[in-house]
Amino acid sequence: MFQQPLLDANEPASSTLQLPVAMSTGADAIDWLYYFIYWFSVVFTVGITAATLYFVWKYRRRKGVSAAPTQENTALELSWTVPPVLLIVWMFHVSYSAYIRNAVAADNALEIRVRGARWNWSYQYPDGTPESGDALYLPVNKPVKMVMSSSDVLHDYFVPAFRLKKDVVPGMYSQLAFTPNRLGEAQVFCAEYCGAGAGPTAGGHFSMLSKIKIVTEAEYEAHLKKIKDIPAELKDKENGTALWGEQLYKGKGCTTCHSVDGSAATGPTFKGVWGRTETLTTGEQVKVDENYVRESILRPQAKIVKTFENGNMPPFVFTEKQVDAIIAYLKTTK
Amino acid sequence: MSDSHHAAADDGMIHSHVEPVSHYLKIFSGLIFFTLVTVGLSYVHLGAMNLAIAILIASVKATLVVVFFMHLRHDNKFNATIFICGLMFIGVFFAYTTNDTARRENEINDVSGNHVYLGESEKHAPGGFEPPKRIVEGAKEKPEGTTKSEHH
Amino acid sequence: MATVATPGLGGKTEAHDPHESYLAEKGLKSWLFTLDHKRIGIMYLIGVLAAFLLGGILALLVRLELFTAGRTIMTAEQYNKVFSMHGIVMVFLFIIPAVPGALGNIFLPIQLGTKDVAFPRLNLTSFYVWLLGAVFGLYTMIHGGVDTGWTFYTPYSSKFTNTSVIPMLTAAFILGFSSILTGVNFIATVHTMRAPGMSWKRLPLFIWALYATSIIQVLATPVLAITLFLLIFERAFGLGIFDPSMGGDPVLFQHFFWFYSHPAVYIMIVPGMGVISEIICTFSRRAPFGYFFIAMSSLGLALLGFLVWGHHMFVAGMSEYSTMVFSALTFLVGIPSGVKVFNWVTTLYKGSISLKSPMLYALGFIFLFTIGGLTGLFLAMLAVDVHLHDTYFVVAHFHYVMVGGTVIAFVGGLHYWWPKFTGKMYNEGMARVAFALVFIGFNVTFLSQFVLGSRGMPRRYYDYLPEFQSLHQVSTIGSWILGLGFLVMLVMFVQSLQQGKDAPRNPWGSAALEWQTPTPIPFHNFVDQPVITRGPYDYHLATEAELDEGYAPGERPADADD
Amino acid sequence: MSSEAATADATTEVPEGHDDHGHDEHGHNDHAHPSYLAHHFDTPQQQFDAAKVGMWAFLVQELLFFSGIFVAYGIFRSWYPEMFSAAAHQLDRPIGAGNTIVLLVSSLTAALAVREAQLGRKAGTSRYLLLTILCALIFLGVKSYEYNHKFQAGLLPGHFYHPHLHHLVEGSPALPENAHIFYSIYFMATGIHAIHILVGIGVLTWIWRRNERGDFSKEYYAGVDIAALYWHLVDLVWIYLFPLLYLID
Repeated sequence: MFQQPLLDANEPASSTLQLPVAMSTGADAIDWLYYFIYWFSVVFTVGITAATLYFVWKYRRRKGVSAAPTQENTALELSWTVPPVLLIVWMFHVSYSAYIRNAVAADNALEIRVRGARWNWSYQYPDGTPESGDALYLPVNKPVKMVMSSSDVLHDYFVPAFRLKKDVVPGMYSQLAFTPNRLGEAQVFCAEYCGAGAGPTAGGHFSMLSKIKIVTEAEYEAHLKKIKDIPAELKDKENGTALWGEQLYKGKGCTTCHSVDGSAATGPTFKGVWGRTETLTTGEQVKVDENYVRESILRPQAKIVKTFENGNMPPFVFTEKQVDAIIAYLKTTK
Repeated sequence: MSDSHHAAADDGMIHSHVEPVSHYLKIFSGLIFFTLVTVGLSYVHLGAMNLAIAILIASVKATLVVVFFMHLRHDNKFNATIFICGLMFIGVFFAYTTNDTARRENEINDVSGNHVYLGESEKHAPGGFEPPKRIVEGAKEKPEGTTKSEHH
Repeated sequence: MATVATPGLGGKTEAHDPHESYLAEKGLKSWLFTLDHKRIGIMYLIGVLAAFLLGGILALLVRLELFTAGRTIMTAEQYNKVFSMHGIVMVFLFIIPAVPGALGNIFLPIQLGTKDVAFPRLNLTSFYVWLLGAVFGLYTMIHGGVDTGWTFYTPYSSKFTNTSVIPMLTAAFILGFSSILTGVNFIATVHTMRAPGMSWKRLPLFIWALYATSIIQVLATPVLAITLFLLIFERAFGLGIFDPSMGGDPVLFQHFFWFYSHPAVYIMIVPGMGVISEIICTFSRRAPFGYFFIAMSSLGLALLGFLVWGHHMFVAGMSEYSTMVFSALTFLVGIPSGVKVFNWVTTLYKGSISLKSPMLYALGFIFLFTIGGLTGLFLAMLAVDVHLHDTYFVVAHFHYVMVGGTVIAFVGGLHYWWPKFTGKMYNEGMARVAFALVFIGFNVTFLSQFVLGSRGMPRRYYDYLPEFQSLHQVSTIGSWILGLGFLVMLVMFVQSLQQGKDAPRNPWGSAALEWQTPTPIPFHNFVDQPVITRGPYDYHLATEAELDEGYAPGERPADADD
Repeated sequence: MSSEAATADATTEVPEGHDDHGHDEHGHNDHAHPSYLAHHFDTPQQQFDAAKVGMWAFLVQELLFFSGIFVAYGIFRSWYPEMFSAAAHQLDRPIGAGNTIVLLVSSLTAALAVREAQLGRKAGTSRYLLLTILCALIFLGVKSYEYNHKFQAGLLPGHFYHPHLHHLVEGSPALPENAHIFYSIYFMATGIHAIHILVGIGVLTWIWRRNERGDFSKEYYAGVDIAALYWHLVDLVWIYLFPLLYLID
């Protein structure tokens, strides 16, 4: 549709002093606009400053020389009022066109679900496979549409390499569309302030980072296949499932709120959690078993342990096998 | 503006328009009449017109109060200007905000054919917010105090 | 001239020698219960300078923390509170009341040729309301502070943070009323209190700017009040209006908030522009080029300021149609701003320019405001804004406008009018050193932040990726130079009060009305009711004597038409 | 400035400038200041005009203060029209209409109080001021009766929303999801309005006392006038609140 010709994805990308590496098809138009307005500003600032300095020197106060009375000059006033109006009409046109091109996703776009929660991102591939928050894999030169939501406060998905950002708002979906056109890693930030946790190791707005790894189509397929199942290196180990669970525990951001050494945090500690009897906010007693853990991962607000009312754990998306792995892991955190 | 009051003579007095009592009574009966009309019409089912008529009648009443009770008719023109400016900016506030809220969700979907599927725990609002469990039609009354505890 | 009896002041009838300075009466009570606009202005000045000091220290702490990645001096939680408090103190306690509350209060009636503002009691009330708000704010700071940023975005502020949001909202709510009362007072004063002969066409540009500001204060601030009111109840009772889990809309809060807070940007900058117009005319001894255009551009900015708030929400999930409308309108703001800059520069042409310290600040303002304004164009361009939004580019942009613009103008105005309202001269050499430090320090601090932002550094980050470290360090070093500049300035002003030479009536040789009255200013501003026969910038109509010493003491100007 | 300078340039706008201002006294100190004239004004007319301009500016900020509620109302009503319709059925129209009439009467008496003051009739002014205050008290009494009913029925804002079915109006439609938003808006709107009425009662009482003390006269009645302006604004807001909250079908 609006796509620009594809570049050679392997061509090394370079950043300039002012802008980071551009890794999507839409970025070039934005860079052009950026540099256009940049040079416009430079010329303008230099002009104004030069005129000011020249006048200050030329008309410095001298004995016996007084200022010339001011004359009104409507033609001059109009000359610096009307042309700028025409200029801004044009600038509005080009910038809005570029914006709307970027806002519209191609029909065949890969639809990636993004969920923001304090303070990590999680992803879901089109077939429903969840991805850990650290990195999202995307095939190069394929249009992508991200459908994003938040489970607590406002966040903002910001990818400088694509020149894109969009707030992730609780209670509604927002969308980003782009086509990555270079192989490599793109840094992801959260750009909407979302607070910070207590304590030196707790995360915060500043640590809500992620990466987009742009890979070839084949690598993408291979990656998808890999993450659905237990990692190959753990497959043959005796306690492989539990180890995978531990990887998930560390990789999905559970560490932010749940300790395994018994120390206090935003959520209940996992030390000795298996089989423990917890008192809920409703006063009910519940034993930590397979069902309770499964529900607590997928629907965290359903049964909240007393004194952890303010935890606000977001729902996580896991495959069945992953939930099983976490359960296996929790059985080992004695 | 101050332009209008140079007519005031140096007599140390302020000039004012004193209206007869009957004038105020006339305006008042108009206000009562419109109040009764708007209440009466609210029982008639007119669909979307109900809101329009109610606002129209309220505006007529408001105009009567402003122009006659608040003496804007004989007042400094500038005071009327301030007032109308205020109304205009309320209009801007209302129009621009609803301009967004009324269009927000549709557009992106129309433009891009955005198709959204809900996550495991996203039956109502995306992102996993549990909708408040409110008393809905025919539901039993809840025991005291449960409503609050649903919010953390 | 006979002694003037002044009934009604504080309920007592007091006799004042018309030549007596407004500073003559001593004693704390004579200050705390004063109804004199000049004294109220001085109290405002002391208040806003204290707030500026506090906000400045918080700013230096923020920069110091960012000197290294990871923890430098504080934790992430403390950092969030410090930058939030920096924003809140600077915006609500300092910048909004700075020029209108302090300089405006002192000089608006004098420039109009009247004895006082229309409602002196309201004026004093507005100061005490400000003070009450400040006390609430300080209480909140001591009580743990808030970590929401000065924008209080929901649902973070309404549900998630456990800091003292409600007291801080109350403080901002109270401070809003102070701002409204000042606005109401100024509108009534400009409309009804102008001296004989002070036509709209002779109104000083500073008055035009304050008038435009007052309109914004009256029309926009109440919306902030209701927004904060709703947010207080949202947090306390969970109203559900801004809470997505209860059917509300967090983006609606942003509409409410920015309907005030964007016009508030013009509450901050427009009075500063008025100060600059005054300084440039005085120090180039020339009427402003395009008086009418400068005056109308102030009103134009006030009006446009209400129509563009959505540009703070371009990436907030607003509808695409709204972003289009707001982007188009945002570009228009560039026109009146540009008109002002062009007219100031053209005023210099064929002037008689003297580079005293106030003029240095005015020229510095033109340069910094030009950069601030042009970087605004980047942000008005939707496609580019999407990349730059919520990054250090935005931080640098609004500091160029707010600090490079308003603070520089405020400080310039302080230098300009200092001899008049204190009656003391200051050390010009020290003033120039301070200017150089402030100017250099400011540019070092914030030019580097433009680059940080365009390279993708998001704002409000406690920690950052290693690639941003060098620029952050440059910025922090700049902040020290900037702080040093303000310190030198503080020493200079204190020195001036203690040992400054007595100021002459018209040290800058200005034709404007406030320089025609004795120094320090008499109790009723003028020894006699002035009658205005020429504009404040009509240097070709002013006599030598007026430019040298103002009106001769005790002498009443001859009235051609009385 | 000297007269030579003033006449040097023919474009100086002395006559226009002179026309354009409110001072006709030029601060001649031989002119006696009436006791009600503050020292910084030159004429009573100037003082009166300043008070009026100031009050109108203040009224406009009041309007914008209320506008936030109206904007929130507009948006949520357009999002949840059925909910608004159902929730509004719990409000009592005849009582609301009665209260509207009480407020309109108070507006009339406030306007008549100003008229009496214009004519310099102290007793009449006091009488109408007291009538206005009486109407305000009746309005608040009715309002608290209504609030009491809402409290009993659990129709409260936000988290406190918790309806008791047996307290609801009979035959009314069931309350849908999110009905708490309607009651949030209802309580915020009427609550802020009630606060304004309380302030109005205070202001009117103060003005009544000043009137009794003999502060006002035919020449100086700005206090009565601006207090009445404030009171009319309270009425004005209610004129919109009443149909928007009560008369939804």
